[in-house]
Amino acid sequence: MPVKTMREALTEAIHQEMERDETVFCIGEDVAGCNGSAGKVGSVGGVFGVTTGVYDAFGPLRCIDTPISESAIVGAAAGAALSGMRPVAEIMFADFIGVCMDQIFNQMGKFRYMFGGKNVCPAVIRFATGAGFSAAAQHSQTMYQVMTAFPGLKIVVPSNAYDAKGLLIQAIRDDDPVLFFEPKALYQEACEVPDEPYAIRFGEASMPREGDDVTVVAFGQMVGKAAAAIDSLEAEGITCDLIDPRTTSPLDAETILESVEATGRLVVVDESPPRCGLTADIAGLAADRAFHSLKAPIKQVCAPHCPVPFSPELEAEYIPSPEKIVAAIRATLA
Amino acid sequence: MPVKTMREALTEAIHQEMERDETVFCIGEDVAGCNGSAGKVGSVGGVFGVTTGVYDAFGPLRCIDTPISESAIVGAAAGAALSGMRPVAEIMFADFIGVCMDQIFNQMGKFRYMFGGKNVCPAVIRFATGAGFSAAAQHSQTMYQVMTAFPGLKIVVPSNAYDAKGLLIQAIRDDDPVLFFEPKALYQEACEVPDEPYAIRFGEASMPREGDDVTVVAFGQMVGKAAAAIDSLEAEGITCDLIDPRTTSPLDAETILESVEATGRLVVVDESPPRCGLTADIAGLAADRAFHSLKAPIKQVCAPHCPVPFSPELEAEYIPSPEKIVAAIRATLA
Amino acid sequence: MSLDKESLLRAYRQMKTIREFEDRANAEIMNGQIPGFTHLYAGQEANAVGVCEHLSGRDSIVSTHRGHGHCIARGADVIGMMKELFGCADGLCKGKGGSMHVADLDKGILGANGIVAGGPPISVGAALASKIRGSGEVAVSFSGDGSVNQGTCFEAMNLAVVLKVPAVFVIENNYYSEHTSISYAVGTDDLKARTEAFGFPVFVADGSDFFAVYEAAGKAVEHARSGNGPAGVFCEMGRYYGHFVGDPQGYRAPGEVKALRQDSCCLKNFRASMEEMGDLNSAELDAIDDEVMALIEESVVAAKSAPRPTPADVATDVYVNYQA
Amino acid sequence: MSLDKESLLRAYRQMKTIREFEDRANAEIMNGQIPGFTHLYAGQEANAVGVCEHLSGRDSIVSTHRGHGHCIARGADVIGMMKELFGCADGLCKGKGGSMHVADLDKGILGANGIVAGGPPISVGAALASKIRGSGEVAVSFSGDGSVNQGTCFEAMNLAVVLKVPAVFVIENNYYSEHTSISYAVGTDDLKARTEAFGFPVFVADGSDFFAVYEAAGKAVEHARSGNGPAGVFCEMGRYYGHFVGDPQGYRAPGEVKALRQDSCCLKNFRASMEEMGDLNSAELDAIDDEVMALIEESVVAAKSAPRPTPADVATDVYVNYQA
Ligand SMILES: Cc1ncc(C[n+]2csc(CCOP(=O)(O)OP(=O)(O)O)c2C)c(N)n1
Ligand SMILES: Cc1ncc(C[n+]2csc(CCOP(=O)(O)OP(=O)(O)O)c2C)c(N)n1
Ligand SMILES: [Mg+2]
Ligand SMILES: [Mg+2]
Repeated sequence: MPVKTMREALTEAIHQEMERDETVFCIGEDVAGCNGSAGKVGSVGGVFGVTTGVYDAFGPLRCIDTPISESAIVGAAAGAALSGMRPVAEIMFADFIGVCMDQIFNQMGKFRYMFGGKNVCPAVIRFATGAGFSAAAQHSQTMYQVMTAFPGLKIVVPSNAYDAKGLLIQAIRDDDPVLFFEPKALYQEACEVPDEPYAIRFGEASMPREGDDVTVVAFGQMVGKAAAAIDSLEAEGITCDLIDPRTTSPLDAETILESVEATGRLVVVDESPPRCGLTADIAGLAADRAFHSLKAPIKQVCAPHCPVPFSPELEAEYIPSPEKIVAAIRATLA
Repeated sequence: MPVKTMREALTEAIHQEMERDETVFCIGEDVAGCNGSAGKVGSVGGVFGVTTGVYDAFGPLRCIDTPISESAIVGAAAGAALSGMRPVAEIMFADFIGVCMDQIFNQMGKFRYMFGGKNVCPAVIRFATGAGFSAAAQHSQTMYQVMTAFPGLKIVVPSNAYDAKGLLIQAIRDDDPVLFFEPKALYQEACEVPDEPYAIRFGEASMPREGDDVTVVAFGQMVGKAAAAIDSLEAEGITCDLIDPRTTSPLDAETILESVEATGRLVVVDESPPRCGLTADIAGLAADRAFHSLKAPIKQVCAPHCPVPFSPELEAEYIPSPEKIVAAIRATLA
Repeated sequence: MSLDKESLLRAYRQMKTIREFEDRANAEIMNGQIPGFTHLYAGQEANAVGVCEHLSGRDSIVSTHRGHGHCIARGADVIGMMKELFGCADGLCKGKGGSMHVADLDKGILGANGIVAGGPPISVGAALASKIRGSGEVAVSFSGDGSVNQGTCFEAMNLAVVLKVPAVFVIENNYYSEHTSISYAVGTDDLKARTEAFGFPVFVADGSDFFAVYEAAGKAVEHARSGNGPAGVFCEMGRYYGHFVGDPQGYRAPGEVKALRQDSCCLKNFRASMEEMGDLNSAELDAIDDEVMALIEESVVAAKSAPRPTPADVATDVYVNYQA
Repeated sequence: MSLDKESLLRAYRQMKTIREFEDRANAEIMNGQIPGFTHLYAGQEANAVGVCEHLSGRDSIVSTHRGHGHCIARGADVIGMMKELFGCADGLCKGKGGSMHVADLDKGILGANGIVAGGPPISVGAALASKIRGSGEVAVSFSGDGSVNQGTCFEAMNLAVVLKVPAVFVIENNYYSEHTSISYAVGTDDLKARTEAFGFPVFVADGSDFFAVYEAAGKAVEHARSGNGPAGVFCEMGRYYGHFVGDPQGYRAPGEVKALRQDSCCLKNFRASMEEMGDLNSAELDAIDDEVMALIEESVVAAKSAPRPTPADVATDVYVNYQA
């Protein structure tokens, strides 16, 4: 099977869906690029290159550059989606969600409910998410944990190229509004990705590691770090289930609970700060519905309660490391 | 001691702090009212009446009406706070946070950290929060649970008039940015409130009920409902600790953990939807740090995963009721 | 600009329907029958109708918190709307939305909106869909004199120009945003000029005169529909009621509302024009009045006996499909 | 407009310092010594310096992602800034902010900003503080040609007019926002007019000419400081480097940057003016050049040997006081 980076896999998903369905279009800052300039329009494909080639393949009506106006971008996507289209909007960094938040949670995410279930709003908003580039406090946040709080939105966080393609295809085909968070640390990570289109259903976790002793749940960039942590413990005979929920809303609670019932121990890992995030969310789930199976305190491994720092030394401390995950796993076995 | 409504208590706090410190000022939509019109400027005092009399007492430089421009309002508060002032900004409904979110979490909440700890930003942003008026999906949300996720902000949710006054005074005196969420269902609720100014420290929970069997943690509007639930169980000999954290960030984890260690049972109540909220946050805390004391699954009582509905019948189902809290308490004792 | 008889009758009927709907809604709120926050459009009927009479098929509107008039003008079912205000299970939005979220996508009504200036960006999206499909619809957003100060409104205007989409921005100046006058909240003295400076023409009309609005809106809709990019309509006309039902209206000058009701009533103005032009006689208009009154009465009777939502409905209609 | 010798020397020194800072930052980034995303201001120095030469005391600025020039012009410590870019523990922000968040409140620098148009609302707040205290400071915000399309920027402009605060909005047109031209992203052909339509005067200058910017900014600052409300400055001048270090710049015309460097260099222009006016001779300017080079070298040497932050620092400086 061909090996592709997550970036390539995402680009392929967009091309294939635009080919299949002429209501799909891309919109955002520089998703084409070079508009109004001496350069070749379409030669950018988004600052992370995810919409590469879309302008050339589908033209100016389906690959639309915008001013720096995120509320208008999301609003335009939402309004087009209410009008029969399937927009794929790009908000460069997840951190920029603050300037378009209303359009996301008060508008797009609530249309269906407020309007009595009579409409669909099949919009996808893509964001680059997460830390790892010394991009500091306003270009490194995850935000998916915050957005998971809002009913009406579906939240996707892929952890590898294969999932990224299948989940983005599902996001575009899905009739509900989807926020799609792309861990920017993973854009260059590659794995086997089929050429043909395929969709991965939302609310179905994957389990990249299986084991007996501890259940580890991790999101996005953290799945790889958790896998590394788990692998490093194998020599000691400690084995873990590693669960990657892939979508945080809907959440595959069953897979998590089944695993915890089997292992009796739970570690939840995310690179967001600790308060009201996904690690607490999953811990709370298990502390209710798998309580009687629990043999040890539920450990949360997350960032500290601070903004994302600039210095590499500080950022390395900020992002949960395999070592911290190992320590948490051990703590549940102590 | 005089009895005052929460609205009166808040108004008193603002007047007293403005009297004490000339750097304090109010800004927001209609915090004075009637600007440019035939009416008497200052005769409104905010649509909920919390800034009543401020314009008359302190004049146009310290009670400032604005256009409907929430980002500019919060930005102006943040910039003034960086410049030596202590603004008290009003964002009418917490739901409107979506149009000014960036200024809150990316700007105001991060200045100190991004700038290396060399500055203070003593801004207070007040919001009316919560459901109960058939105000539907865009005028009924809590939002404090979402904002608790952001480092750099302090989050206050009073549950009664006495606390409201002391917490708002502390918020104004505090050197960090504070988001102050006023449960609008409680504006007319009264209790004894001293005339003199007093400050309630952040991160110190109150315990309006003490008991042996179950720990109940509730926020804002839910504190009263939880108290009603607990009181209704007394006849059966079931007694509960009721903890009102009063500030969700900082959180008084110690009081909660001590209580759970004593009771072995925990119910957490909030009127926000279930995902990544405060009920999970507290449950996750206890499932780690009080695990060995726990005798029963931790129960979360919260709103369903849906926007706030309009119809009174639906809203009554949406908001956690004393009955649902009773059921959860019973469940932990089953 | 000449309108055939059918169009004249329809325009009058729409305005009258809005007026009666609002007067009756006001009464029912005062009776405690309608929950929540309700903002009435009475007085401004000619704006909505003068604009929406140019719309058909899949042309769309996005409305505001003061949305009843826009929705009726665009063709929302009046009985369904009244039921929605009452929170009935079979209201237009199943009682989940209420006054501030009335919507009917099939009729091109992309929703009232509880967030000031929430609508214009959405409307640009509807206009963009039309442009991409080449399907010729225009997308109209309504904004108040207060709403135009919200960043989202400015962004939408600029984006519409950049993308050259058929969006029409209707600005309704009713002089106040809640308790604040436009003369305070809009920094410039010339809101029309500030809007035009974004790069599209704005057509001005007396908002109490259906014919004036119809003409101005006609130019704007024509401009947008012909592929020239966005256009604006700017109407001035006070509202008859307070900002919301219950507003003490301390910002009003003594006699202000009385004068508005006397001298700036779109229904009276319409009747006066008809007397002058002779296209319709007053008996024809009276007949419409009677039909409208009957319809509104019917809507309230229906709302009062309609089924109520049950607790089991609370969390439905959030997603098309949420389970794996 | 006449400037005394000391002012001329200072202005030149500031511009030269920015240029050398940026050239050296570019080199160090290429060497892999500076982490993160860095946006260089080289070419636009006259804008920042022409504006900031009018500021003193507690006058404030709020900057952008392209903030080095503004911060140096307003008086930030150059060594502390270079250390901050390197992420040192004793950098201006203790290595917590980096290039996009350089700030020095004591100098009136309310921060660079990673969010496009995050700054203007904050600047209105600083201006408001000045107005409330009656203390006479002006507050300057810088925005790019792309930034002016963000809703927050429009809101700030209107609010500044409404509150009549001493805010100065400096718009720096360097022709591009990332890979998009102003001719695409700003819908109107006349950005000055769109800005003025908010209700304040905007003074235009060639952004490669210190004296032109100084004069325009002087009018704007004077307008604001005298209590007339906000004013604007509009400068045009391309940047020498890409949007960020690493940008392939496919949007540039062939020879564009070369021409900018040749024909639109504020340092060259300044020297040419001095030759004409005779106020400073080239030896005096050469001496400054040498001093600046030495300072920049010193800053890099210092940054390379400065202490690094330790893990224990990660969660400090979030709050003044978080514990009960
Ligand atoms: C973002 C936001 N801010 C504030 C409000 C509260 N609010 C509702 S309507 C209104 C006034 C709107 O004025 P205008 O746009 O002139 O419309 P009008 O009410 O006059 O029809 C305000 C401030 C809101 N709903 N949303
Ligand atoms: C809200 C937001 N949207 C997008 C970006 C990404 N971004 C950073 S700089 C920039 C271009 C800014 O252009 P302009 O205002 O002209 O400033 P210049 O870079 O030319 O100095 C963009 C799109 C951002 N930082 N913040
Ligand atoms: Mg109005
Ligand atoms: Mg630019």
